[in-house]
Amino acid sequence: MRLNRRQFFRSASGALAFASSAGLLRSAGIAGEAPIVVANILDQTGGLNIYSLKQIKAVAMAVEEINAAGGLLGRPLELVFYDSQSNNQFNAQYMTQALIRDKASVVHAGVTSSSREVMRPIAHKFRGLLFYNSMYEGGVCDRRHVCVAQVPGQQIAPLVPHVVKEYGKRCYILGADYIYPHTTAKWVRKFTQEAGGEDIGVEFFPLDVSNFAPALSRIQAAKPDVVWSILVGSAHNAFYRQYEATIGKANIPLASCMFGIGREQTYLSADEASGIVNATPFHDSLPTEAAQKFVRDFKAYTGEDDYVGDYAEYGYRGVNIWANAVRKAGDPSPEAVIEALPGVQFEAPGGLVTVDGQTNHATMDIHLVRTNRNQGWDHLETFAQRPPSDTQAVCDLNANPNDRTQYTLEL
Amino acid sequence: MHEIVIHLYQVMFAIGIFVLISLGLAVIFGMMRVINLAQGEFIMLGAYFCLFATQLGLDFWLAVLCAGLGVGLFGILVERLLIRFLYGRIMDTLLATWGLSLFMVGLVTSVFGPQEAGVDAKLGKVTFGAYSIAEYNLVLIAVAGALLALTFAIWRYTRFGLVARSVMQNPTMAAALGVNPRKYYMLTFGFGSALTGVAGAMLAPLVGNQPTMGSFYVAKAFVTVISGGPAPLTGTLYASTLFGATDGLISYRTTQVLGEIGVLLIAIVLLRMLPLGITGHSARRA
Amino acid sequence: MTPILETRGLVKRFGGVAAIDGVDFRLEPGELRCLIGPNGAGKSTFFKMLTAQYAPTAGQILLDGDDITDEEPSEISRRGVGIKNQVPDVLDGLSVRENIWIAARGRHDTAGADHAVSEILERLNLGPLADRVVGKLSHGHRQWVEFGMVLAINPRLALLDEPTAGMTAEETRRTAELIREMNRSMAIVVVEHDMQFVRTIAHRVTVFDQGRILAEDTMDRIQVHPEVLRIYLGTSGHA
Amino acid sequence: MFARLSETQSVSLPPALWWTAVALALAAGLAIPSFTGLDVHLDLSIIFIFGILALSMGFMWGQVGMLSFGQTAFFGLGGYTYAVCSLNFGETTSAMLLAILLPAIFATVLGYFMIYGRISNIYFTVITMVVTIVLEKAIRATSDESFVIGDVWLRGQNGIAGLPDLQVPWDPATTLFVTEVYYLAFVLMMAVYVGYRMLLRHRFGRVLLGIRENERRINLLGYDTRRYKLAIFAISGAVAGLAGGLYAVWGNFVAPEMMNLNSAASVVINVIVGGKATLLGPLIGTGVVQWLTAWLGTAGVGQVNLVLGLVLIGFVMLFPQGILPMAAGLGREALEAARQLFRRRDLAAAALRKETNS
Repeated sequence: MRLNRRQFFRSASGALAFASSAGLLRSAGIAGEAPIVVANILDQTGGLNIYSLKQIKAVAMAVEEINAAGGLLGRPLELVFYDSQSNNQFNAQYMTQALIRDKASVVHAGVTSSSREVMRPIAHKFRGLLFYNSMYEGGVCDRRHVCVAQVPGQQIAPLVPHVVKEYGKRCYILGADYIYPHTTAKWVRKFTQEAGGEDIGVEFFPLDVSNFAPALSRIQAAKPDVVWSILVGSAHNAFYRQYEATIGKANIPLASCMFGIGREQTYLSADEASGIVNATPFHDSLPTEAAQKFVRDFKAYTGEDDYVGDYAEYGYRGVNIWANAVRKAGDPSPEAVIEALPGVQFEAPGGLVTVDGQTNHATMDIHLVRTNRNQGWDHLETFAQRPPSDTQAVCDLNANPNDRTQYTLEL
Repeated sequence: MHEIVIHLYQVMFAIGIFVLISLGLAVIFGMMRVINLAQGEFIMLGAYFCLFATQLGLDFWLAVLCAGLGVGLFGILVERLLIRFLYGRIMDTLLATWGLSLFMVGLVTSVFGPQEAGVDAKLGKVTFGAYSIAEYNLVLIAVAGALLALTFAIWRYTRFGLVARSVMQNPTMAAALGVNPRKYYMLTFGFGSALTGVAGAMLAPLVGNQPTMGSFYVAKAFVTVISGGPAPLTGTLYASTLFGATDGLISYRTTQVLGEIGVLLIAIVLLRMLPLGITGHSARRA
Repeated sequence: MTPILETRGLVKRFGGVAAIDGVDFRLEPGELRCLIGPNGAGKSTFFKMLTAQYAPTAGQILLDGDDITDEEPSEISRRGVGIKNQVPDVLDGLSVRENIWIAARGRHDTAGADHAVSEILERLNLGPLADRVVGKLSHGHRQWVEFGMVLAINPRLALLDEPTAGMTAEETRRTAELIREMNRSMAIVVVEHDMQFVRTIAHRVTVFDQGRILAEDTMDRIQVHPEVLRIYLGTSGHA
Repeated sequence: MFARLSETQSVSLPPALWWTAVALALAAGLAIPSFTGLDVHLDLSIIFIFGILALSMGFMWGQVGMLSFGQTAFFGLGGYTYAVCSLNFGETTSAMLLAILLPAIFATVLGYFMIYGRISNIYFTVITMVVTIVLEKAIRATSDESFVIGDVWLRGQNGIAGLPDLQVPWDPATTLFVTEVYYLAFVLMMAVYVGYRMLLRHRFGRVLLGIRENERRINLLGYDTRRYKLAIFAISGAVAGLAGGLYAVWGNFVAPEMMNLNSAASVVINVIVGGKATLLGPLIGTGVVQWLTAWLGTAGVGQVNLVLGLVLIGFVMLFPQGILPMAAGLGREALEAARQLFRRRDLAAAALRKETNS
């Protein structure tokens, strides 16, 4: 079933095709051409959808912008969306459907490493191309996989020295109990030590835990200078509330490399959310024209007025980087695009993004930020053009084009 | 000294949470033998009632009352539309209420979205040496205790409690004495729901309010009430104390996962040794 | 001769009440014995203890001189004890044939069980009902099905708890016949209220009262036993 | 044997007809791939795999009266066994066999604890549920790199992906692709169905039916019912483990969600929707619910749970016996109505004749 934009936003769930309106395609002069199919598999429903909702719309916006500007290679794009319902079984089924039935040229999919690892072998089985528009623990070395968001080496390296300098040397790390926070915690520890500090406690919490009283008492017993939160998800959001009610950021400040990606600050009060430092490739208050235009366009496109956030921007840059690679290759087939990808650039809202051919990850700007009292961020500093150095240390697709491993990063 | 206070606080807080989430079920399952798998969603509904009431400008404590009242009425509705057709059919009740649970999660997500803001109870903190404790957590312990005492008193000393108890034990006899058992089934279910609603409202300032929050509590509540045995209120108190102490101590000394697993393992061993639950040996009902 | 069944000081208490209060009972091989006594005298409880449905509070149960006090119901059954409970205790959802087959299959191989089933169906006149679901049969017919199950395990000792309850006069007569016939190959204890029936089948009678054995003798003497008359007729028995 | 099996009282077929139906179903199932696409094979295989899981649960519930809420514990254990063993051994045949064996052993130990401990039915249900939750939590707590079995990191919440395809036992160089996995899942589902069905015809199965009807009586007939219950619990654990191993082969991944409360409950839903009285019920139920979920997902309904919840409530309130007996009942009624109609017409005709004659 084909839907227009309004229907799509209201009801998108399961497998739905979203087509730009005939009028738009006509005015762009591409109405009669055979469409190029772009598939998008994200969680519209289920527990993980707080990371997906904005990205689903951003991907649709990017597709529509490309169509309005005359399509790709003179052909319109057609977007097929699948709601994976926060269930990896559906990721497997829909990835296969997208590649077999829809013959998608590219699949933009997944916000979790587990869903990506389910889909990656399928991309190989059916010779497709997977764009993973989400931050993760790094280390995937696979030419059928492209990650356009940051990995720990890009984000943590500039963030930690700032935290050590501003708040102190002794840190206490709390993380969600899955691989990304475990890996990130190790990076925080390593860079903290390099900056002359030490970690005095590391703890991990299952995603459904929402009572942090025991942890808060342990933190008080340990008396750190700063607490790192690598907590994730809606249940863990309770941590920021309980932290402010017991310890308080005025006494021990909070740093985080995750806060904000689930738009956490919009569910918290100003006292609970403000004053947390983070580093991110994009945020709404980024003082550049490109960023502000994206925020304006997105709000106009969706009719929503709340915080947009980095996950929307990752989806937008993912589609555009792929489109630039198609233009460069002159051919939308996965094989041609994969060949063309190294060195492809896009002036993303968060800054220039370049595909690193050695790893199929991206070099990008990282911005140091702190939450303010208005559900947004104060911009502190920009670290320009940071390469995915951690993954580069383990992966070389130029030397081993048939590699498919996800390496565990050695620190 | 401060260490002892903190240990005590962790244990009491864990017990308080166990009592809160189990009390409504102690009435609904423990007394009425209705397996309500939507119990977690009743908690969720309580939290949402509380949230919307405070957003309307109501004082937090009034909002808690509202939540109790609202979920109580909702419970009566559910009893009239669903449960009353299923008395005595334990498995069918289990399945129908599980359907209700799915339905409520789906409905709340459709209407309000996947996550909601938290509630601010506007309380401060108290300090013991290096430790500070949220005042709200202490209030929660007190509320849990008060609710348990209140329920016990209603059950023991009021006419409603007396009649309801006799209806649950022998509806035919009660009917012969001129009591309408259906009315008491309905009211008792509503009463259990109201307790659950208050529990949800009390959790609202602590946890992130989301449609799926109930699933975190439902298994714990059942394990507590079942382990408590045939005297639901005293049983729930004993089981909450045992599990809360276990959870509080293990979670504080090691990790929360071990705390939770510890509770479930103790429950299994307990049921192996006392198949009828902690209060199974005494026939006296509370 | 070793008695086939013997109990020594058997006691069963429920809470503070003693349902069986020190019973010493002996049954010789091949004997047919009736148990009588007022309601609540402990007869059914006694049967349930003999088949390990209740664990004794104290005392011993011996089968052929072996102590079986702590054995499982299934072990006792495999030693050759069959019981027909007071309320028809059958497999309501299954057919008559299946009920008896499951019983027979415990003692025979499949062919033997099939054979035993057709024999028993014929013997009990259940042939026409063989494929009917037992739960939908009349009380009397379900009694016969349970009889069939006892026959099918071919016990050495059969315990029959009120076998004629709910039967017509004709069925009762046939039951008496069947019991006498069974007695040729097994020892039997029958609990019965119908004195006429007891008289037609029994040589010796044991009288239970308040969890104890009150008297044990031939039917003729029991009928004039003053204590037995007292419990059956109240104090007017002295008049 | 018997002309009539009580298992099939609601939809009874004589054995010859039943075997014909099985053969027809087998032929139809094997023919489907030749006129459908790979995505359809993938979607159908997962239904077959969940069908096997539902059978393992539905047999115990419907035929023996044991409601195990935690079959997903064995399902998950089977999946993880396949994952860990296949990655360690680099060979999948023994991994798949262990995926059946290990859950069977686990079920035996757990079952011994419960069944020989003489716990009541409701606690049997609760304990099986708790066991699956505990296993899920335990697996989810293995995100740290120190949780390794052999060379395989358990990866906690993330699950283990990139599992090897199933090898042909006599030719390890050849692995099964999507369509071959379809054939395997389908044939195994049919085999499990026929196997359970054959079981019911033999002494062991008869005694299980007897236990459902009246466990005490079966004991008094000399069968130690605990042994029978333990045996069927172990067998069903093995079958659930097989389903788990197949799931791991199907998607090349395993994850803790295989064992969570939702998965456990959806097995129960599948069985109740199809009906637990027959063995066909769990299979039909799985097909219907999976199809409904997929259809709702593409129908733009938004929250699939909302509709599933209503369906479940509707079934419990209106058709507690499940789809199959309901359909059979409706069929019988229609037949009866038709018969009545004919009889009335005959009567009318007879009356008419009588009238004309007189």
